[in-house]
Amino acid sequence: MEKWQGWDKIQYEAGLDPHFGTKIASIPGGDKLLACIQCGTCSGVCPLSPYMDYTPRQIVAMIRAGFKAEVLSSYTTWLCASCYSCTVECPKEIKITDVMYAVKRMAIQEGVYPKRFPTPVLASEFFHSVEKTGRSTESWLLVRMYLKTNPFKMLKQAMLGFNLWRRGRMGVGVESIKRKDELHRLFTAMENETRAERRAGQEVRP
Amino acid sequence: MSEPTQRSDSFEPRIVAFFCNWCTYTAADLAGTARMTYAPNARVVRVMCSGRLDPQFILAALRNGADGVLIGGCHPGDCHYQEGNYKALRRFILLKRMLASFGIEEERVRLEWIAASEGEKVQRVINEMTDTIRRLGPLRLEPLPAEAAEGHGQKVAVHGGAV
Amino acid sequence: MSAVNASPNGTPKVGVYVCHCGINIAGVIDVTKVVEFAKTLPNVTVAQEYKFMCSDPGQELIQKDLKDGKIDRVVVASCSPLMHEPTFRRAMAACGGNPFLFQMANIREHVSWVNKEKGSATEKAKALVAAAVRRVVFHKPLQKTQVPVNSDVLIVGGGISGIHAALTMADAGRKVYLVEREPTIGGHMAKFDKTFPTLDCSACILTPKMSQVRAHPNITLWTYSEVAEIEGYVGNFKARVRRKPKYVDEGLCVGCLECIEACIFKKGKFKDEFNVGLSLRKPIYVPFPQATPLVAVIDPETCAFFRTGKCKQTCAEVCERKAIDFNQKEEIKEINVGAIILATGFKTFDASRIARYGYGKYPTVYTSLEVERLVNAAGPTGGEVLLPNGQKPKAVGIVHCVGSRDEKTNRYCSRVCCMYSLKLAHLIHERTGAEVYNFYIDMRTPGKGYEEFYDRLMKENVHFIRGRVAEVSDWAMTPEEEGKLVIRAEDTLVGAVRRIPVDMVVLSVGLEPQPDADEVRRRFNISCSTEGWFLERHPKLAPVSTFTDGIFLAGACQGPKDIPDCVAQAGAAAAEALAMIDRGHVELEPNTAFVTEEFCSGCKTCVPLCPYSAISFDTSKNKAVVNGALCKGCGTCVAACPSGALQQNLFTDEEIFNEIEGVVKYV
Amino acid sequence: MTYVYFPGCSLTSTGRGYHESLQEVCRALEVPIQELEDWNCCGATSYMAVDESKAFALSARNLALAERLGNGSTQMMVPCAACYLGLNKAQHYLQEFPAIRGKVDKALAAAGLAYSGRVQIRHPLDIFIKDIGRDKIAARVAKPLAGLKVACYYGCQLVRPYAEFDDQHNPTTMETIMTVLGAEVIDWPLKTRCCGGSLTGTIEDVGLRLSYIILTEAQKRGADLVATACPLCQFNLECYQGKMNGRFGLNGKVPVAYFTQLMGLAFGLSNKSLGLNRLFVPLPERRAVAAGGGAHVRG
Repeated sequence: MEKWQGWDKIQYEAGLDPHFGTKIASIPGGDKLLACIQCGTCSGVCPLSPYMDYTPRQIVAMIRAGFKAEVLSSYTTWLCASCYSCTVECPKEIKITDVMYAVKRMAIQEGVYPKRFPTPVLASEFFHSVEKTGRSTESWLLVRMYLKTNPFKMLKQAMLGFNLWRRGRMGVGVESIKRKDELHRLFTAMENETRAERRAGQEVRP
Repeated sequence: MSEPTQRSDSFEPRIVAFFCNWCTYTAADLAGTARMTYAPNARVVRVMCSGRLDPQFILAALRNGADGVLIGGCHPGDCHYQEGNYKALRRFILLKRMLASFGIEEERVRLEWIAASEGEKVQRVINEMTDTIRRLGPLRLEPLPAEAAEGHGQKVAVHGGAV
Repeated sequence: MSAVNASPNGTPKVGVYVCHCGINIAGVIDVTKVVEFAKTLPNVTVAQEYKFMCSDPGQELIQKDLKDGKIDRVVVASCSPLMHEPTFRRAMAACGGNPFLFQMANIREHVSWVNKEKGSATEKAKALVAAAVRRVVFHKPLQKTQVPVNSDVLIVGGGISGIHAALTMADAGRKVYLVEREPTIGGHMAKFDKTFPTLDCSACILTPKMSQVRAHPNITLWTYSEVAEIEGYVGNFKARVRRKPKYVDEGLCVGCLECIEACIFKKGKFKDEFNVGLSLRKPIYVPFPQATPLVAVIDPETCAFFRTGKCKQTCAEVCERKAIDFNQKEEIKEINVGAIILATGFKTFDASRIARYGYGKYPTVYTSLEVERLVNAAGPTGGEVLLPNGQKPKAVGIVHCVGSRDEKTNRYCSRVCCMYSLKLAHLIHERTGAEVYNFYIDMRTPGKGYEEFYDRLMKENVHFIRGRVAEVSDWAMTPEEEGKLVIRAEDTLVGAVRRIPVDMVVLSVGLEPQPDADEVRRRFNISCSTEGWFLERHPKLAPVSTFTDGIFLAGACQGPKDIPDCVAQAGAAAAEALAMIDRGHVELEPNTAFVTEEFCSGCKTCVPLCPYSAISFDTSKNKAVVNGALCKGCGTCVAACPSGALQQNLFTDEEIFNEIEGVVKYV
Repeated sequence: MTYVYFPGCSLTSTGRGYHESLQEVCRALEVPIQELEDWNCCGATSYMAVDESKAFALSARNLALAERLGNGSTQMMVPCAACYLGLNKAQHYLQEFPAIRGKVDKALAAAGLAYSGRVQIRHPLDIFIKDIGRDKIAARVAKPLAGLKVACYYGCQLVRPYAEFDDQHNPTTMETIMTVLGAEVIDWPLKTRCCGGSLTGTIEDVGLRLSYIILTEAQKRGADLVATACPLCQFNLECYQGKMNGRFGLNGKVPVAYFTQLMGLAFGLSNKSLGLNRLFVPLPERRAVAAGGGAHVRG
């Protein structure tokens, strides 16, 4: 047996990011995050909280306290299915779903999401496919996700794919809009806006 | 001696705020007690009731260098003196018409109902008004009719009869 | 500038005193600069600063300068005049000065507390000081008028607060009118079984006080009545009280209850308000056995005679004293009082507004007020905690903060729910042996013996789960949950979501202002806070006074309160009212309007404007005349006078014009 | 008035039955619809996780294209719950946050587009009840769904957080329609609980568990089938039932149909035109009810 590693659960201030909370709170309407009373309504209504490593309430507390590394690498945000129950029920009107999105975006930007975990991969793949074609093609999206995460699983899903195809519910072609140039100009302008914000020294929101 | 605010390059509007004793003045006190920071541009003149506001006061404020005037009274139905605020409203409407004929932007004179509990509203309204007037720039007045008249005691005909 | 000779002693001599208020003012405003500035203003003979102007040494500064003849009028730049104007006026009067040759510049609430930037704050303070100096020069020496005070008092609301205030005033020998909307006094407290944290019986401590009210020679008790109208002012209010017909003569009824027995409805058929709908009553009823007064009431909405005209009137037949009177009409009583105490109480939060908790959907979800009746020995189940199926629950969940601490319902903490939830937990556990789970956000037990009570409950093995309940529902995930209600909440101390199956859910509903609080406050000309509670004059220093002199607050109409706090506040309100009444007179602010006859053109514009009919017209002289005793000092007539003949003391045109000039062109 | 129809990506593939039946039902109810020309992805759930500004830009392009069609008040019919939420969210954020609005306006301008905020985003449930009305639906019923017990399932994003046409906690629009169709509805507490969304494809164990909970509860309460108003809900609840059987012991099969398919059925439209042939679990046989009789309307 290997040497006992122990759990050093003590959290040193030096290991925290004191700006993490305010950064996440800078999303539109995000300042309410700072008024969380840790009542746990979000976790209680969340249908996914039983499967999370930290409950949504704990994530909020960790965000405020600056536990950036732990939050960004947590599975919690990637288990959020965006059902908005927490947002609707929060007694302090914190837009928790949006907070989860902000964490996801930051995790992707900084490349620190849990590796080989399918949800962030799906999100990125979805993003790129829409960026290229303007629409998402469900079949190819799933194929690419499985290739990047767990190729064996794709084989297990083959039967489902076949059944869908047989009923005309899954095509092999790629969906696309016509005026891709229009979309391209839209995206480029958006990127320029974000770059301009950054140049102007403004804090860019996650 | 004091340095007045630089009015040419960085324009800081001066706003005279007439607040009634019972609702809006109390609300402004509440804003203070709750440490709600807001623009320093408004200076409050307390009256017992917004019904005391002679349109001359507003004109006098503008004539003497105010860039805007804020009037604060109790909400309709809440007047400490039954309906002084309604009287204020009627005079205010007539006055606005008159100011418009002088070419004074209507945003410079504002009437707000602010209850004693609405400290936040005092903060919001003063901030909004300061921003608005900062955008409009300083008030440049053509001589008002009252200027021709002698002294303060004289009244201009904006009373609109028994209002 | 004109009229400097308005000063009684020749050239006015103004003393300016700028207060530091510790660091409250001096931390933001450069006080020394303001003083230096004040020295440059015309007519200012003295300008100085001091740490706390409202302190005795501060006041003595003013008094000394007055006595030395250095000054004859005073400007204090400090806090709000609503706070300390009376203090400084008293100081001036105490050394022979006229207290109305005084003006305050509010540089704390209106400047230092709302500004962070020193430069602009100092400038603003200067402007306000300049305005006050300009203005005070025109102040005239005035006298307060004294008005005699009616020594009777009206108390609105017969809950524990109203009862306590009424008894206190009556014991002091004042005549009290106690007006209660319901057929009985007692309020919410009469519905409770036990009181926290001592667990003494609510009825045992309340009903003696109710009887005392009934028997007290100085108390006129009007139940089933409402105040319809209020006129007048401090010391001299006139109230109109509407007395709804009970259709039973209070003077004749002895409370034998034979009539109820004799009613053609053999059993109760209509929701019993006192038992919050958990039992049924007849059209003729008494709310509960110790109702005060113990007089039957006929509810015309449900009485067969009133609805159909066809009834054998068995109730009237059986009454030997012929107390039943179907022809009774609404009555209006007019009374004159010197002071009014409002003790109109609260209402509980409507739990059906939070759909996730299933109130109104699942019959075993109760509000805390309903459970108060269930655990009450005089309640619908005789004090047994029974479910609609007649069985005792084996597991009970108590949900805290229902309608409290929630932006969507009420932001505030209702203050009493933690403690009454603990009490109900104890009573339910004691009566049923059930497992009781408390779901709380934060346990708030500040009060004498309260934390000890919490401690006791924990030792009684009541469960405490820190987490706001997410939902109450009837879908089962495990065999144990089948047929039960499941409470889902995160146990935040553990960090896991729990599902707890229970037989009964108690929703600890928060306290809200009465639904007609807004209407009532208008009737009495007082203010409400944003949440709708009656607004006290000062949250710390005048907690039972209102901005309307002579009207005081007691109990939960001012904000959520438990019984001890209600009683304490009721006592305080009674004491304040007594102090006012026993002085024998009130002094009225001399800010009334007056007519300078030589300027009055007799246009009569002012006459119809006065809401108090204080202006009359002297046809012989063709001049308007103001009755100073009726004038309340709003100044509406002054603003409308086209000739400037009408003026308002302390707010004359020239005072206001000079104040305006001061604030805008102080340099 | 013509509704601008925004199908969204799912209705072109897994949700094809929804696409087909919705068009058929609109035709039957004489609701004119016109598909938004060259629409793009709404931005949806996953996009928001990568780049929020671009997600809003995507939605804004659709809204701008739609606004160009109507003169001042475009009504946009959005059947997919995720699209409904995505577009609504963009709409709300553009209104509430000037910074976002400014950015999006500039990006739209670069693409030769503009959006002034005048498109109304509406779900077919909303349109059918509020604009068309139950009487008109009832009048069209030819073969009432008598004897059929339906569990109406709304899923999450349709009612939360933006839908104003129905109650967030206990929506009843679909129940009203089903009742008008002659079906019986069950009362159950899970009608707005999440089906697992895209987790069925990523973290299958968890996603399936959520769908399983919903199906089991519907079964327990005696539902013959589940009616949905979202393509992803339908897919999750229906297409993974085999796996749910194996993994959690789901009892048998539960038909899951779009509410529009059920409307079409009651209107007497053909199975094929409603895309019923695309279902994995066939609908239960209908008990014989005299056809052609007037609608059986209750409550």
